[in-house]
Amino acid sequence: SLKDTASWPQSFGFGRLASSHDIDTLDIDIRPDGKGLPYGSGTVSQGKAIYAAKCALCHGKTGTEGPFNPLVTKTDTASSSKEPGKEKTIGNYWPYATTLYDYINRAMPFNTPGSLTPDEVYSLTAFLLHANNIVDSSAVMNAQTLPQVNMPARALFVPDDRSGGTEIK
Amino acid sequence: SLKDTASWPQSFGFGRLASSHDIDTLDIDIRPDGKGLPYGSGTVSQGKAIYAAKCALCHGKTGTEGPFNPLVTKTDTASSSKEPGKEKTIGNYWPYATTLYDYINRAMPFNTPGSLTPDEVYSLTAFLLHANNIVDSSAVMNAQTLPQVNMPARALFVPDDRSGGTEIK
Amino acid sequence: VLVQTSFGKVMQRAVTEKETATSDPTKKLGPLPGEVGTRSPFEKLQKKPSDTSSRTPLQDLYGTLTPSDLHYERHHGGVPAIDPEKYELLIHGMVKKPMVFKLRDLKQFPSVSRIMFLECSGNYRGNKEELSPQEICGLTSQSEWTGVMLSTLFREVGVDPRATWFLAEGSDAAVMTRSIPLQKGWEDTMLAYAQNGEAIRPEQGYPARLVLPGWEGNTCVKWIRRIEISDQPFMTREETSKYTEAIGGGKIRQFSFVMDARSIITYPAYPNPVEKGWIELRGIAWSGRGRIVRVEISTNDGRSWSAAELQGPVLDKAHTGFRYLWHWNGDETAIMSRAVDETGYVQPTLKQLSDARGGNTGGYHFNPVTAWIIKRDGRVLFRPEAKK
Amino acid sequence: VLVQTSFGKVMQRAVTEKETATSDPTKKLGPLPGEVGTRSPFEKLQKKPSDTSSRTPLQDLYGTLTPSDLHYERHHGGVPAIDPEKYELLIHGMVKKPMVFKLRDLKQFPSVSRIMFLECSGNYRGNKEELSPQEICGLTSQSEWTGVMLSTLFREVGVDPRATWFLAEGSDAAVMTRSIPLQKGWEDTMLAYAQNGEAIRPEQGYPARLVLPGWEGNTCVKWIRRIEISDQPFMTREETSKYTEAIGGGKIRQFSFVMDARSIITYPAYPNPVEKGWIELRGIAWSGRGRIVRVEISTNDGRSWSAAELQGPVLDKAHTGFRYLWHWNGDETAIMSRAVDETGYVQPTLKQLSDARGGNTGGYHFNPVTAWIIKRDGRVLFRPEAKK
Ligand code: HEC
Ligand code: HEC
Ligand SMILES: [Ca+2]
Ligand SMILES: [Ca+2]
Ligand SMILES: [Ca+2]
Ligand SMILES: [Ca+2]
Ligand SMILES: [Ca+2]
Ligand SMILES: [Ca+2]
Ligand SMILES: [Co+2]
Ligand SMILES: [Co+2]
Repeated sequence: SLKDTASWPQSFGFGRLASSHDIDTLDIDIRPDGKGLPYGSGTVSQGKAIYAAKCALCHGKTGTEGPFNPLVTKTDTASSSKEPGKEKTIGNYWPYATTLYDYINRAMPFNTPGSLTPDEVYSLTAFLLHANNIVDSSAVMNAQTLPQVNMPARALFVPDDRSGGTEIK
Repeated sequence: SLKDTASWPQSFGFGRLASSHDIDTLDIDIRPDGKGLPYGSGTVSQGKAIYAAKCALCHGKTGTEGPFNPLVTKTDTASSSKEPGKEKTIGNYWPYATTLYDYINRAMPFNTPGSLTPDEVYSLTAFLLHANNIVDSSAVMNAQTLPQVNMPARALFVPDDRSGGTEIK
Repeated sequence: VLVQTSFGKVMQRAVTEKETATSDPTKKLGPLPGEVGTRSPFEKLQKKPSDTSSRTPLQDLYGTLTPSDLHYERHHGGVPAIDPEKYELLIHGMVKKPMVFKLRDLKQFPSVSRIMFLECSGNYRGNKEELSPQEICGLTSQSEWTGVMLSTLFREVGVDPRATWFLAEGSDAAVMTRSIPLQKGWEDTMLAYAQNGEAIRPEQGYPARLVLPGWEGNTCVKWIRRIEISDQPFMTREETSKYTEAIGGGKIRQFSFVMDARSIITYPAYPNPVEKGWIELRGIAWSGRGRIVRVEISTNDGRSWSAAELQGPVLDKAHTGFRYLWHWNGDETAIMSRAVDETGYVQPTLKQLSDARGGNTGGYHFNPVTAWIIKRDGRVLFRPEAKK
Repeated sequence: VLVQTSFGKVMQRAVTEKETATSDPTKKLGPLPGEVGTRSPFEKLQKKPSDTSSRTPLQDLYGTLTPSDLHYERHHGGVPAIDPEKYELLIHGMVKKPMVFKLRDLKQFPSVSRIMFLECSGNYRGNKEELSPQEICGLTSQSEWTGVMLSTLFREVGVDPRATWFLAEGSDAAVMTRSIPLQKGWEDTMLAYAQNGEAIRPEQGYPARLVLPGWEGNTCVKWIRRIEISDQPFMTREETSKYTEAIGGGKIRQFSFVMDARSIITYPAYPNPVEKGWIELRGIAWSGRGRIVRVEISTNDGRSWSAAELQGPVLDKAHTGFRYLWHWNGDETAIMSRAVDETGYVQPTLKQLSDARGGNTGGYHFNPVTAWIIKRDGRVLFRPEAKK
């Protein structure tokens, strides 16, 4: 540490204890194990309708046309692992399904973020997973089912092993 | 020096030689020995008239009233050496008469600097030296006479002898 | 413009109608001391924004500090407008005391200042000859950052010894989040509230952000509102879909935090031409792993290399100025620089990087040696490199 | 404000009329990356100009660098407007080759960058309790300066070995001039054209000025147009009528160039009150004679002193940050700091200075220890000191 704390008090006493209300208001993250997922649920067909209304303008009718980030894999998922990075979509590049809930909930729609209900986010998640051939059309997403979804790209991710020195990685 | 010049060329070749025109245009400074004083001259009474027209607004009718820097010593010059710094005027604080020419020429009038002719500056210098009891009312200032003027404050000035360490000076 | 004081008023009265309309500045009284300084209207400095980022004009800068208003920008939901009186930071999760800190609380803790670079890990472009340093790698900037060490706050809330990661969350429209190994938080992460002497600028995270020395800019979460201590990473979108890179063999590298050593010659550089004769090559070098120990220069397209002079003080994880005096005889050549850091890492060529990553040249952490072609007519052009 | 690109246009189309008018920044897309950064509208930083100078708000700053637009100002004919294309520097007098350098010529020579303070030698006020650090000694600021060493130009023009002084002349409306011992020119004087990464600001001498490390600001001639090499000083108005000080015995000290060591606690400081409990005292210390080696703090009105922590890197002739952790029990007391530099000089009290100068307390080079009274209600007031 950059600080010599020998002469420091146990506590400086600045700031205040957080109440559970303080925490609950902000604690919106979703972990891969599903921790943080709210009550609620959504289906592929519900998601399809919401997508058309609130997302298609920016991500394309089927999620491949843009103008912004493509969300749906054009090729079949198996072939994607040959050249990861070519087309970085949910189907071939996203390692965890929970990330989809977390991200849509916190950041989308880009221009009106934070405006979706849990049911809407579950539905959009179900729709996008289905559009990427990950779940079938009857899938229902909720706090129990979402963390169970296996993502094709999961196995591709490896931790960083660079550590300086003469080797280029 | 902060630079190791061992590997440097004799000359980098940037810039150009200055012509005498380049130098003459800018070389306006006046040294205590009179070097730099131009051709021309001026009298106390000529200076008085120019002062009233171009300087009195800022330095006061007699050079003591302001609103800006007083130019004329109120007390007699002899007493000023008792407490230099109390009243810092030409009469009790300026060590060289050439400075007066140099400064008026380069910086005054404050709002239209560089607008005076050599004769005007010689005249203003004569007038202000007289107003400070340094030359008499018949004095004529020119490149020969001005460097000869003895200023009462000259003897008060000593070089800096601070040099760090424990002594406070 | 004269100030509205008695001084100003007398001046105004004294300014006659025949005020000299000369271009000689010695003949015209200028504006008196002001409240806030200005930039010369002759200096047009611009970050050249794209939709997603704006870049520091490295070729137009001197020394090693970046003027705060020219600091690069990369954000995922625009720049939020935050009232510092309402600002709060929540720290919770695996802690003894979950706590909320107002800005004034953060400023009361023991503070630290440090000059460091920030760099976006997506800091590379190289597709054509007409590219300036700003366009090639302008997503890096340097500031003196001031704040409280995150370890000081960890100590205050009592972090659980079993914790291993923390989540940092911004209060921008993307509520941008990253998972960070707790160790980095204990080691040297700063919760910064000031930049180059003043409050952090809105574009850089006002009123408070993380600064993780040497780590990719995206981890240095801006407008930070929440830190959750945990025993696992959260696998946020930024650390999965983004800020990961293909490294060959079908593998994707994740949590690639540290910015490897890099350098660029910023003079001569496109778009500024040079003349025959003595030229001082100038540039900056930096490494996320420590100090720069050497910058090597080649003026003959990589056939031989010589050490540049480093501008001291050479600081840890900081842009370091270098210079090299060269006499250009007018023949076409290529000049380039490569940085060496205290771990012995030598800035690689594009081919070395591509080879090490199974042919991948896109993505993040791309820090190849940059070559400038000097044409006989003095034009300076970037050399886009073939992969293999 | 969205940018005028296809990105911006799609965004605009997408923003519906029911766009949330919330104060929650996470629910509102902010401005996208811009051309030039901004200062938060909540941060009101001001140099508080008088007729003759404007002062750096030291109590509002963090770390050791001064934002360029808050650098102190002292000029004698206002700020000239100079076209950099027309700018020329003449060096003549006792030289082999009198020469004229355009700005681009100056920039071509070998360059140097250095973080240094500047200080006006008239940097003192102390007449009442309601004075902030800015008002007491805000005529000092710090920047990273970049330029060419004056010695490099001396070498180019071939300075006569018999020369001993040079005149530096500005191109402001006062055509401000100072005589400077040639030795300082050879030693470490910089002809600076850049400040904190960019071109020098107009108020600080655009496009070029002198920076004489550790020497009073007035010698660091701004907007420099001419250097005349000579074998005697020119006795200009600034080095006779001004920038000289009475030192007792009817004597006036002339050519007092070096700024002696000084320090000030900038927190706590008027006008900002404090609360009982732990307080990190913060401030800056500097010396024109070299590095700061120690800053001592007293929290009991000078009865005992303890060493403050110095923020590294401690640079030569540079503002150096210091800190001292103190627990205030709520009783009225006086706190103060004193700087010690590498020559062993200890920042004096006002009485020591006054005694050494025959009772004179006005004028220049006045660097007394500054004491802050902490009132029981938390108000912090400057303590004007009696001379004897
Ligand atoms: C106004 C334009 C716009 C709308 C409407 C919009 N998005 Fe997006 N979306 C974006 C942009 C721009 C990005 C990239 C943001 C970034 O990289 O920071 C993005 C990114 C995403 C991503 C991450 C893609 C990746 O490659 O990482 C997902 C998933 C997503 N959007 C889903 C949605 C959903 C679901 C909706 C509707 C509820 C939606 N978006 C509505 C513009 C939009
Ligand atoms: C519009 C106002 C104004 C006018 C007109 C003016 N001055 Fe000044 N003068 C000033 C100011 C302000 C200063 C102080 C400048 C500074 O300190 O940088 C000054 C300073 C001086 C000084 C130096 C005083 C010192 O204490 O060092 C002299 C000498 C002087 N003026 C002479 C003149 C003469 C002669 C004229 C007329 C030709 C003149 N002034 C016209 C405003 C004016
Ligand atoms: Ca409190
Ligand atoms: Ca959580
Ligand atoms: Ca290694
Ligand atoms: Ca030339
Ligand atoms: Ca001369
Ligand atoms: Ca000594
Ligand atoms: Co990375
Ligand atoms: Co002095």
